[in-house]
Amino acid sequence: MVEKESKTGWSVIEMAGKVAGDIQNGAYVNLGIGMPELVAGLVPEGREVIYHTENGLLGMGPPPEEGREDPELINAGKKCVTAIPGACYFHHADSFTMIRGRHIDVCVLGALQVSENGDLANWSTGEPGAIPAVGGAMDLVAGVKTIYVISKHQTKTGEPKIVRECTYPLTGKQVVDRIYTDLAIIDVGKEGLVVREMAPGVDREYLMERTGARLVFP
Amino acid sequence: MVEKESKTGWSVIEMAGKVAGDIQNGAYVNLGIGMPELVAGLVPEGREVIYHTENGLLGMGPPPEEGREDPELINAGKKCVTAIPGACYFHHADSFTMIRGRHIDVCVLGALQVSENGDLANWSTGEPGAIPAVGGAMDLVAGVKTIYVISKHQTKTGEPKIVRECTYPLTGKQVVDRIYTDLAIIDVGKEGLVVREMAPGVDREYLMERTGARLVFP
Amino acid sequence: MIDKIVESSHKAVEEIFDGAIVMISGFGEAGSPIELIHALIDQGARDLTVVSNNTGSGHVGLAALIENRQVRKMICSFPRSANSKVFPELYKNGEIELELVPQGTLAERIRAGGAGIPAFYTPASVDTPLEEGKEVRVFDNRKYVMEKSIRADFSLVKCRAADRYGNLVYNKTARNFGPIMCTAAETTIVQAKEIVELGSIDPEAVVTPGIFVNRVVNVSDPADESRLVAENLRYPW
Amino acid sequence: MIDKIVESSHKAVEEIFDGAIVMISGFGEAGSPIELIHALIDQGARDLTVVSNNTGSGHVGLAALIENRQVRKMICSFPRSANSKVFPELYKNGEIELELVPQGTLAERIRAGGAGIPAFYTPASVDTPLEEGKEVRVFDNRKYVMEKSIRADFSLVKCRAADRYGNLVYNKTARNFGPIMCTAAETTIVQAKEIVELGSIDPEAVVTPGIFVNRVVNVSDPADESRLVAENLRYPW
Repeated sequence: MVEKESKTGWSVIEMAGKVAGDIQNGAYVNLGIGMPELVAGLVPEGREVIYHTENGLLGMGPPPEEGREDPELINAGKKCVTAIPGACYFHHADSFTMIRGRHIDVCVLGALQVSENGDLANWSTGEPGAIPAVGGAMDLVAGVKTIYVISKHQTKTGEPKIVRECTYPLTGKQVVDRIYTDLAIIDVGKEGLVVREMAPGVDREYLMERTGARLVFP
Repeated sequence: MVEKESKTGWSVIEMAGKVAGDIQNGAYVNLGIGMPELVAGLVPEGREVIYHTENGLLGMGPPPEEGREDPELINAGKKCVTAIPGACYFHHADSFTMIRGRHIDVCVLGALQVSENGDLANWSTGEPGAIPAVGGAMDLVAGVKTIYVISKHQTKTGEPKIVRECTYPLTGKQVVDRIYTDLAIIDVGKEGLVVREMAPGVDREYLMERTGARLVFP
Repeated sequence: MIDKIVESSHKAVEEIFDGAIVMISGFGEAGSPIELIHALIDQGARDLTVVSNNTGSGHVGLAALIENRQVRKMICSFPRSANSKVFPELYKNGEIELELVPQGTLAERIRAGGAGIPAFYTPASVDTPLEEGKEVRVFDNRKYVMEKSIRADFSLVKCRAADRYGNLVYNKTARNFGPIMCTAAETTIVQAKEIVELGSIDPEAVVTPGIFVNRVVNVSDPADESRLVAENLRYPW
Repeated sequence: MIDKIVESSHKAVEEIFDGAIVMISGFGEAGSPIELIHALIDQGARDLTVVSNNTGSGHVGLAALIENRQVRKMICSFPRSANSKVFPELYKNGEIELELVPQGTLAERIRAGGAGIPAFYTPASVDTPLEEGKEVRVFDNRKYVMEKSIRADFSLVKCRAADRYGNLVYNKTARNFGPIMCTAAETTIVQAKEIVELGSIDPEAVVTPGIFVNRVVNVSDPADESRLVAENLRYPW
C-alpha cells in the first residue's frame, strides 16, 4: 500500500472551490481582483451564476481567446473579459446602484486583516508615503448582501490575518460574513468567529496558534 | 380709407408668438400644459428648438395625424405627440436630472399669480377640500435656467394676477424671469417688475390699473 | 438555470401581502401594468400604500384598485386628471390618505431607494407648503430640502420586452417610472408584451438589467386603458 | 440649425482655462479620451483639478497631462496601477494633491452634480479613515456619511458614436464614467469614433441625450493606450 502524502491545509484552488460551492444558482456575484477571480471557474455544474464587474458589466464571461481581446471590454482588474448572452452594459452610477442598493448577492474579496467582529481591512497598510487607493471596496462591503473573504490564514511573514482588532485602516466595520482560508472556513456572527470546517491536517490547537482572535468551535 | 378696427391687448396666439420670438436657436425648452403648448408652433423659421417633456422624451414633435396616435407616446399633459429624428427616451430620474440639473434652457408655464419679486403660484388655489396636485412644476421652477410665464393679465373675474405677494400657495420663490400677458411683457429683475413692451391700446395707466404690484417703466 | 418567467399575472402577484408598499409604474396610462393591477384586485391584498405618479382613470386599473378599497394611502405627484373620479371622491370623504410629492422629487426618492441612498437634498419645493416638516439646509447660498428615499415591498411594472434573466426594454414614453421602480422594491414583478431569447436584446440597449427584476409574466395583448375608460368599463368586469 | 460637431480636438478644448475643474472619462484606458487629453496638453491650460477614476499609465494620455505639470489636484478612487509611474512619483514628492474617494461615491457625487442634488448620504466609507471630516448621520439605525456633489467646468468624454445633436452611444465597458460626466460639466466635450446622421441612433438606445453635450469631435481612429504604453511612447511625441 502506498501511503498518501500527508498534507496540511487547502490549496488556493481548493479554497476558491469551497467559496464556489457556497454560491447558489441565480446568484449575482462580484469577484474582487486576484484570488477571488478563481471562484468563477469552480462553481458546480448546473448552477447559473451572473457576474457583476463594477466598471459596468453584468454577465461577465470567461477571458477571451488569445487574439480576441477587446481593450474596451474589461473587468474591474482591467483584464480583458467576455460578455455572456443576456449580459448588459451600464454606467458607473447605475453599477454602484446595484452595489450600494443591496442588489448584488455575494462579493468575494481578499483581505489584509479581518477582525473578530467582521471588520475588514483590505485597501491600505497605512504606511506613510504609500499611495492610497481604494477603488470600489468600501462601496462593496457597505452594499453587497453577503461578503465572503478569501485569504491565506497568515501573512507571508507568519503574522495572523484574523485578529482581535484590525491595525490597518478599515474598509468597513462589521461587514464580513464568512472567511475562507487555507486552514479553515470561519463564520462571523454574533457569537464571534465560528469555525465551520477545518482543512486536512488542521486541528483546533493548530488553528488557534495561527489566529489572532478568539475562535468558537461549535 | 378703411379705418383699422381698434383693439386692446394681444390675442393668445400673439402672446405665444411673443414668447416664441424670445426662444433662441438650439434652446432646450419645456412647455407647460395649456397656453404654453401654443409656443412650439410659433418659433420663427430657421431656429431649431428641442422640446423636452418631463415624462421622458427629448425631441418632442407636433401632434400625430389622426389615426396615428400612440398611447405610449405622450407629453406631460398626456396628449399624444410625435418624436423627431434625433429624439430619445429616458426614465423619470434622468428626465428630472435634465430639469433639476439646470440643463433645460427655458420653461414656459401658466400662472395663477406672480409676485413682484418673481414668486410663482400655479399649482393650487389652496381651497380646502380641493385635491392638491403639483406634478413637475416645483422641479421645473427650481431647476430650469429661464422661467417664462404666459398668462392673461387678470383672472376671469377681473382680479389682478400680478400681485405684491402671492396669496395662493407658492410653486417657487423668486423664480420667474419674464411674464407675457395679453397686455404687456414684463421682466422680473432686481429693480422689480420692468415693463418691456405694452400691447396695442395699452398705456401705463391702463396697465397699472390692472396690476396688483408696482411696475417700473424704463 | 435562471428563469424569472412565471405563467400568469395571478401567479406573479400572489405574494403581495396586506399592508405592503407597492410601486406601480406609469404616467397616466402609458406604462401602467393594468393586467398586474387587475390580478392584484383578484388577489385581494388590502391596506396597501401605493406609490404611483397618478391615481388612475375611470374604473379600471389603478382607479379600480382604489375603488375596491385596497389602498390605504397614495404617494404621488398628480392625483387628479380629466377622468379620475375614484380617488377624488374617496379623498374628499377622508377615506384615503395622500402624500403629495413633486414629480422630480418622487422620481429621485425612488431612485435613491434603489441606489442605497437614504436621503438627499433638492431645491424643489423650497419655500412652498410642500417643504413643511422637512429639514431645510443651505449649500452654496441656496436653500434645499432633505428628502428621504422610498422603498417598496413590491413593484409592478410594464415593459415592452423581457428575457429570462429579467433584462427589460420599454416602449417610448411608457418607460417613465418603470426603470427606477424596478430598482427600489424587494420584489419586482414585470408584465412584458414579449418574451425574447436570451441575448436578443442588444447588451448596449438594455434599459433595466435583470438584477433588478424578480418575476416576469408575458401579457402579449395588454388592455388599452383609455379605451376601457371610454367604454365606461369597470373592473372586476 | 443645431450642430455640435467641431472640426478638431484642438478646437474642441480651446476654451479650457487655467484653474479649471476637468472631468475625464475612462476606467483605465477603456473610455479614456486620449486625443482630447493630448489636445489639452498642446493647449497648455495649467493648475487643473482633474476628476477621473485613475491617474493614467505610462507617459501618454492622463499620465502625460500630469507629467506636463498641468494638474494641481486629482480627485479619483484608484490613483495607482501596474503601469502608473508619473502620479506616484509626483505624489510622493508632494508635488500633486490627491482627494481619494470611494469609486461608488465618486460616481454618485458626479451624478448628483449633474442632477442638481447638492449632497446625499451613503453608507460607503462609514467608520473608515475616508469618513474623516464628513458629517455622519443615522437613518433607520444605520450610519451614513454626507457627500457633496462634484461639478466641473469641462468634461472630456470618449464615445463610440454621436449625432449633431450630441446624442451618444458608447462601446461596452468603455461607457463607465462617460454618461455621468457628460451631465456634470458646464461644457461637455466628446470625442466620437463615428459621427452618424440624426435619427440613426435608436431613440430607445441613446445613452447620453444630446442636452448634456456641447461639442463633439470625430476621432475615427483613437489610439490604443496600452499599445502606446507598451512601446514606451511619450506625449508630446
